[in-house]
Amino acid sequence: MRYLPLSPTDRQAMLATIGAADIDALFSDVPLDARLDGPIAGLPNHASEMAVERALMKMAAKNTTASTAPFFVGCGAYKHHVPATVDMVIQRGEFLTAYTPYQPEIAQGTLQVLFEFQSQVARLTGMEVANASMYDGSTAMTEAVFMARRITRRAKCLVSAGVHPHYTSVLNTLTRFTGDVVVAGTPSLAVGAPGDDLASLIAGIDKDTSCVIVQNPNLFGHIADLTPLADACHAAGALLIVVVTEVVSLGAVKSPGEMGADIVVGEGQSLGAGLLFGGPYLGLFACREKHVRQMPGRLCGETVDAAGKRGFVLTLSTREQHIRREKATSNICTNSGLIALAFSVHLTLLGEKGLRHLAALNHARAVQLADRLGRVPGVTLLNGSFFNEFTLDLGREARPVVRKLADKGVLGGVSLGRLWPGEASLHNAMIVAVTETATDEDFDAFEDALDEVLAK
Amino acid sequence: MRYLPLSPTDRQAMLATIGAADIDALFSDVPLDARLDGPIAGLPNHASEMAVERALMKMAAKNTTASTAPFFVGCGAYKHHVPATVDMVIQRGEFLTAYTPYQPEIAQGTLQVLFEFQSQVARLTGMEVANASMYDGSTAMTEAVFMARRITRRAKCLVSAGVHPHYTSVLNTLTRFTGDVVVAGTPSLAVGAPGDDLASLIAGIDKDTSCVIVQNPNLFGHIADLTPLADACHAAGALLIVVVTEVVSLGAVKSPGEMGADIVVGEGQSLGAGLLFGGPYLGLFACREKHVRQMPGRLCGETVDAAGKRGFVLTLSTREQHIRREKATSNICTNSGLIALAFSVHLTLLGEKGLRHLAALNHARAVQLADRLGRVPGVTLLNGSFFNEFTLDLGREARPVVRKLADKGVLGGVSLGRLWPGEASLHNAMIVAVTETATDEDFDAFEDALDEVLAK
Amino acid sequence: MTEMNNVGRPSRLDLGLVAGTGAVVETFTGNRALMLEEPLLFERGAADGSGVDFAPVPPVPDRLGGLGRSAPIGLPGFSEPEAVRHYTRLSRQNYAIDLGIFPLGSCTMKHNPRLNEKMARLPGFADIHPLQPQASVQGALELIDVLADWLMKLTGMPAVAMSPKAGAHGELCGMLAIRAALDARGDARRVVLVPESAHGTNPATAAFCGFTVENIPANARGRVDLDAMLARLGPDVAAVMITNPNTCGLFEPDLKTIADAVHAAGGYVYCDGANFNAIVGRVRPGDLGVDAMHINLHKTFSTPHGGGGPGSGPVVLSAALAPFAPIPFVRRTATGLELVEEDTAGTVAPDSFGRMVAFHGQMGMFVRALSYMMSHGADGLRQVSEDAVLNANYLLASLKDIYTAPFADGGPCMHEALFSDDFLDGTGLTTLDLAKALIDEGFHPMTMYFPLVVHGAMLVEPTETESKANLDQLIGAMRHVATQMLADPEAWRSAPHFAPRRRLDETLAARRPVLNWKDEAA
Amino acid sequence: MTEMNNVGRPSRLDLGLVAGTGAVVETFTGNRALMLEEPLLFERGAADGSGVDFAPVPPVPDRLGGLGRSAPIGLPGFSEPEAVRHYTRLSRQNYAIDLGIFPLGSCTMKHNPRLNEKMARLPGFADIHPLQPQASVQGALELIDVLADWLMKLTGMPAVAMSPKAGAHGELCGMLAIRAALDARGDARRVVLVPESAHGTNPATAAFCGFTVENIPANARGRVDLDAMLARLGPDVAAVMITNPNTCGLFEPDLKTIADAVHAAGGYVYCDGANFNAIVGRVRPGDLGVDAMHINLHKTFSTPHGGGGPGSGPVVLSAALAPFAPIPFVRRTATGLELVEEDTAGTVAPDSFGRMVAFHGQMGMFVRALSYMMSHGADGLRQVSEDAVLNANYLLASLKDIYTAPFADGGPCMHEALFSDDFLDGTGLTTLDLAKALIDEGFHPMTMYFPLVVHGAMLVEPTETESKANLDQLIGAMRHVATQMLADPEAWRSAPHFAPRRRLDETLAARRPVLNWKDEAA
Ligand SMILES: Cc1ncc(COP(=O)(O)O)c(C=O)c1O
Ligand SMILES: Cc1ncc(COP(=O)(O)O)c(C=O)c1O
Repeated sequence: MRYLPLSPTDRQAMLATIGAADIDALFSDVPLDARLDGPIAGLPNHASEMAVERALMKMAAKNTTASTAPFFVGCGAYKHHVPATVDMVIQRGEFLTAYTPYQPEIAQGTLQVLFEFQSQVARLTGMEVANASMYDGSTAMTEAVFMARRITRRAKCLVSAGVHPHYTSVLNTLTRFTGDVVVAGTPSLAVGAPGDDLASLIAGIDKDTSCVIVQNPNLFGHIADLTPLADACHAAGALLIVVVTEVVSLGAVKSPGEMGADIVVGEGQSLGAGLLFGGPYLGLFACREKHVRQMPGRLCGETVDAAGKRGFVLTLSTREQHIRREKATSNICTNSGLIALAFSVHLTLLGEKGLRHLAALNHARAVQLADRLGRVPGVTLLNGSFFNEFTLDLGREARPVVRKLADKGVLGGVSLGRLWPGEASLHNAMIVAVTETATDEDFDAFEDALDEVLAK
Repeated sequence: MRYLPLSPTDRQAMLATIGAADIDALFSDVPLDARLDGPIAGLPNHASEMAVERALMKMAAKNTTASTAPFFVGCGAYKHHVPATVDMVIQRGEFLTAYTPYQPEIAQGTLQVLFEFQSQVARLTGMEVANASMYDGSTAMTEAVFMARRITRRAKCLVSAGVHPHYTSVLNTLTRFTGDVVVAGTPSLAVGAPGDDLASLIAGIDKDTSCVIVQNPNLFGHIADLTPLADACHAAGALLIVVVTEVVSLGAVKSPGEMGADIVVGEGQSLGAGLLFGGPYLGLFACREKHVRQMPGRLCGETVDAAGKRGFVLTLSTREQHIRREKATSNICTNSGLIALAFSVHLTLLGEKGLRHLAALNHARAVQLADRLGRVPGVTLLNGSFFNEFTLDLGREARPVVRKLADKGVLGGVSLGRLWPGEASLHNAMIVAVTETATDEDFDAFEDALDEVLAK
Repeated sequence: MTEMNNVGRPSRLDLGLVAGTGAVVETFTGNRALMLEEPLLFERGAADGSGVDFAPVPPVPDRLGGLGRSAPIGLPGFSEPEAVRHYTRLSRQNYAIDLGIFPLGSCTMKHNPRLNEKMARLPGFADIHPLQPQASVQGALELIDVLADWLMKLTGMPAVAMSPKAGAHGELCGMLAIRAALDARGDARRVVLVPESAHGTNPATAAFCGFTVENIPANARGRVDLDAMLARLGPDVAAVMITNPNTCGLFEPDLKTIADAVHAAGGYVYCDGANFNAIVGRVRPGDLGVDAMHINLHKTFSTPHGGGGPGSGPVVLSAALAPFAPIPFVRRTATGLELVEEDTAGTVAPDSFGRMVAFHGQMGMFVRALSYMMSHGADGLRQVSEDAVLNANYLLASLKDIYTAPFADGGPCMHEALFSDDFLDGTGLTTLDLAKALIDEGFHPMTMYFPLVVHGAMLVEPTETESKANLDQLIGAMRHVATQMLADPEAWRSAPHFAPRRRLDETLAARRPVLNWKDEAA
Repeated sequence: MTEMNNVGRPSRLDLGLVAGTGAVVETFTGNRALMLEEPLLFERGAADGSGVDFAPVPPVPDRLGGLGRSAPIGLPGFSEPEAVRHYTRLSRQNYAIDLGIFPLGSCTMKHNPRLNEKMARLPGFADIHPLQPQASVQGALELIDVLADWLMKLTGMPAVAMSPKAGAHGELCGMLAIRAALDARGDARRVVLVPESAHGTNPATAAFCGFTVENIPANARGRVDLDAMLARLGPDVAAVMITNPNTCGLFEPDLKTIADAVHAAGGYVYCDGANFNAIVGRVRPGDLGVDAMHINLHKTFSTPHGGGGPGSGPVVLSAALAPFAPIPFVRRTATGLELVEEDTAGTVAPDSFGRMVAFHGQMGMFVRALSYMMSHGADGLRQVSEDAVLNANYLLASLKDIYTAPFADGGPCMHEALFSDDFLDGTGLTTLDLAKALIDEGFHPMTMYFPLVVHGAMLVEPTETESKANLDQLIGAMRHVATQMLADPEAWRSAPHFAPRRRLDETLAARRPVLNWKDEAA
């Protein structure tokens, strides 16, 4: 067994030192009837690296990968090209196989990276401070609601209908037993501004409102000016929480901070992580400095060592479960450290110049495709504004269309029928994402396939 | 341009420091008519990582890979499973991006690895010392002939007909202008001992003979006892050079050292390197201690530092070109360092136990397939003894058969017609290699395909 | 060369001696040969620097609705060579399993096989989108299904929820299931009993689900006080959360008794499975009356910790809790594998408490964990727990004559050995000083000051992937350091001396938080 | 714990100071925090240790002809975790480009892009056999063909031989072609002229091909002495071997004149292209009358040096030498790409001097080099040589007031700056002492004592992948060290102090060679 260094001789010698007759003697605390006398039934025994590799490659081969098909699926996870350097860095054993930096003198690598990551996220979102990551965007959003409750001592949370429905479901699940009141609407696909409900949100804010959550660009790709909403929130003593599911948009679109957000949460998957069938992803969490002591998650801070040299440590841990236990700001422990590293490396490689170019490229390509698909008979482009994702009304139920497109080898987008099975009013819509990875040939294939499918 | 750190501002500032008007001023020594005024014509300009990746993946996709087909090709390069750990180690920047260890105080990693590699190779071949690697097995063999000439002061070299013909060609090429006399025979495919010409080699040894070269197992897979040949060489004051092209065989077959070899050269590709369409591979070179000062290539040796700690350095460099120039034992400079590391890591993971198991597995599987194919109508197994490779007489020209097998998706072996186009007497033979990577399904596919092709 | 000022010049304390002369040298760069100082990327990077090339942007009018970002973002950029160096140099300031033993108790820092990394990067797993049509990801669903089967068989439990993202998230999943089960039967009980030795995530999670937490004391043998536990059970107790093996590294022999009593009293048993590595293949929690248990794939099943994450925390569930499991989940159907989401949940999983994460969990970790399980197999996993327990007991036996081992008389430990710093009484030295001294010796220290039930706790978990030679070296160093500390306390107050940084001022960091780089110049 | 004795305990010279107290501490393990000592694998590994699992061996009688290996081989084995640590720890004792500037003159240590590594590992390139039917490897032949096209266009030469395995092997290829060309015309001339500044491989290679080598002196400006060269030409001169830019980092302005004269005299011109990085994209050797030139893909085209190799040394050839190029080579045919081997060579390449390596050359390096070339493109490669030359001249300009720069008055250098140690006269310090001091500063030293034409040569080649900030730090350190050495020579005789090892005794190593581990116990 290749991962186990002890030899039979070692084991005998060690048992002798311990003074135990055999290994069973070390399990004497286990009730007899709970001890298994042999390997667990129904499972195979150990296998060679080659055998394992072959079995897993067989499974992997059954999936259609994003790089082998014209690919336009988005809705909270985006296919971007990740530079080879990113993977090389996160595979360095010193990053990959280190634990949470509890001994800072021999964890400055991880700690400085976290400090740099926090600083990058703060700038990207237009906030003053960011934490060292959460599980993903959806759990980060829920934590933001709890944080808002702690800050405002109010329990009502208004959720825009433009927020990713999976995020809203997670919020509903986790608030079921906490006394938070979640008010979420269903989207209307108004041509020009699909899912835009800022007006009704503003109208809905009252003295019990703890926070308002909006996604920008929203699920349908629509971009809104959040300033009026922010003003309305602040006037009523509520906080504005902005969700960003495509961080690349922050290279082209005004930051939530610039529009008055109090807390910004996001999904950082677009930079560094890859698609990974949904995880591990990267929860981004940023806010105003004044609220930092109510923040969930780990924070890395600057300090000095005994010799006066600058160094970094985990700090403000009195917010956290290992110190505060049931009074902690969150129960999170393990977070998304390595994905934060990947994010930071990718962003460092891009730099301001590269990020802006990447964002501009994504946007321009999306504009090109939106116009092409908008001209396909039976198709209506619903968006007035958008970044790299837009919504099409196909004039018929979209879910079967998406499946037929897949049969033609085109992964064309996400049908609202899958996300809102309940809402018949949304079933004709399909959300299409376009990134720098889509080629003109991909555009042609998509347009032709859609044309054929709709022609039938 | 992602690999170039200088910004336009940097360049201006640096030119100012230098006191040069512009970059052209720094190329003033280049005759005017040789200066190009712009990028070279006929070549594309710089491209994104994604674009390069796509172009190269397109080329790669046109090749049939060994892992995606029943695969039995050998003759000097073998498909073995390389543990994932090997690639992880050789991708460590500290190994991958270091130069030859000219500053030993900050190159102990590379140097200790080389010392360990030399020690492993010496044990594997049954020799006293090994060098830090050569380009590949064929160039190592030629260097051995030159070394033998320096030691014996004789110029005649007898080459067994069982030596890989490409190795013999390389020797012929490189000795064309050196005064060495190479006597090489053509193989006879005697049933029971294909390519075995030990008797005639022994008969051919005379007082002008510098060395005799045999390959074991030979090209046809046949294994011979070299002891009588060694005795004959030594009686005549000649050296025995043994070539090993499949190092895994050394886990099952008596080492050349045990059979009296004076110099052992080999191709180390089987451990760590992978197939790589022929390179980079790994030249192994080992000999008796008394001949070390005539050895080509780098040597790493043990020493101590100013504080008395053990350390390692490159040593005996007075043999080498950078010191001895035209009198050097070889002109080699860059060798196969990183492949030597891969070899050493793979062998360390195997250990004595693993290598012996791997070798036994290769042999047993080869025996199984040899018996199966030997039963195919029209096919004769020529080998009496073999390790993981054997020769079949197909009763008809083998080269078209190999191509037809490939059309059926089976990479079945190497036809002697490709290796000895001149020798009609060999054209019906095909050499088949079997390693631990071949499955029973692969065996079935091969047997069926061969049966079909020969039935036509 | 601003970076040098920023990283600070080496202080005299850090200096070496010039051979013979005894004179002190200081380097100009602040580097010490291979120990390289590295500035913050904000101090080095340039706004116009970039390590990525792109195709030109097609010239089309934008559709950003007038909301384009104009102000500078403030992100520094590096060319690729500079970026590679920045991160490579930083990485070298870390300790890691790849460098040596990392005996953090409760964290199970075992070897991370590189095969797992290779498998997780197969495009068929890494390059697929969570919202692709299900027909196009059958192999991914198969992997989740096979892994789920392994987890159920290894724990002897009938169901498993795969989507939790880490252990604490798994706890949340289990406690939500319990809360949902209570609501389903209209039961208002809200008290959760937690042993005082429990990990902080236990009480924090219970509170998150609207439960009120009460502590149960430990007995003299480091186990849950059975009498106190049984005495407290009653109609208001919703559940107990027990860690087994517990955070003292001891097996809870009464767990089955407690479970039966809890069930009899109408409550549920949550088991914290962070220490499953001690019993995997030898004991099935399902045989001990557990209703829910999370499994840290990043502990027992070798997925890398990555300097803090990501992890993965699937939760096995009893028949009583299974109906309340979260969506999405994979189920086998006649036509293949189906991912049960909002559309089918209503009919297939009417009692599910809903979705707890945007997509389907930590696929990347699933691949690694399955690769590890298949490599070990049922026989190998049994050997894993045996060797993990053997290594811990070997450490305990080799150190307990010097190090205070509060529960050693009570018999063997499981996968980790617990010591207190009582033996340092009178020296003025603490667990912290000892830990820092071990850093100089080339080891990562053990877990310090956890669990809270013993004074100056040192929780040492070697795991099964340490060789006897490594343990002997650690034992030798721990005995040496302890002996020297008792002999000459003064010399041991200021370690580490050889690490990239001397002892860091954590109080200062918390008193004056600097959490984000601010350009002093600006 | 034998390993500690074997690696030696740290000596007092290596010790740090305990904060405040000034007392000396010595670690028990010999480790110093992250600087870890690592024993030889023969001291740690076990004969029954293994990090690989296999399927069982089918029970069949062996056919080894009674030649089975029975005696122990003596190979130690490691479990995977131990192996990973052994090599990770060793790697950390190395300096590398990934850590910092590596300004070895003549070696062109530039950034090694990781994209190249990724591409070289595509199964379509890495997992194909050199003897597969050609129809099954058309993509591989295409890659070789495209790379060859780039090399011919970049050098302005009509042909290229791809199979040489490194620069020296390329020299062999070029000189064999010259020898074959001479033989083909029955010409017995055998003298090869080599400048005294040439790299050792040049004379060694010429000798290998049966030529006799004569040196040509350098002139006061560090170039080949034109008069001496022209004077020596004659009917016995087979070829001249000239390095351009030469090993002093200077362009040979008279190369064309020399080439014309050599051709007129019936000889050939071999150009050592190791320094092609200085002119790539700006000057084509084909325009300078060169007949053969090797290109080190592991220098100019960024394939990693791997601690000594592998490299790759394709050789471009003039029309006069092309017919003699080695087999195998790729050619385009109506039906696709063909690899010309023994079977077709007779008709297609009757004058080929034959095969110089078993297979087709360094495919793995070809993929990396092409990936690099396509990334830079024609415009980027031109920028490469400009920045390489700019960086070298910036160093020269910033150091020449302290460091003796013998040829600096003669004008700018190319890609590397050459200094002598004359400025250290009287201090008793040498180039070696200065190099070792730079190690403590966190840099890899420059090339020392080469070329031989200046005293205590220091050849500094920064390459284009160094930023201005890196150069400024190196310049600062070099000025600091030189100034201090002149001020207080005594303090500088024993560097390095902070490296994993102090200065190593190379004389001892050569006097009593220990080249192979021998078990002292045994
Ligand atoms: C006993 C125990 N419970 C729960 C947890 C939390 O698990 P995670 O960090 O994966 O959220 C940990 C991890 O440190 C633990 O040790
Ligand atoms: C000038 C010069 N010529 C030739 C060589 C030999 O090249 P290689 O080491 O690739 O054989 C080198 C490499 O060091 C060199 O610098």
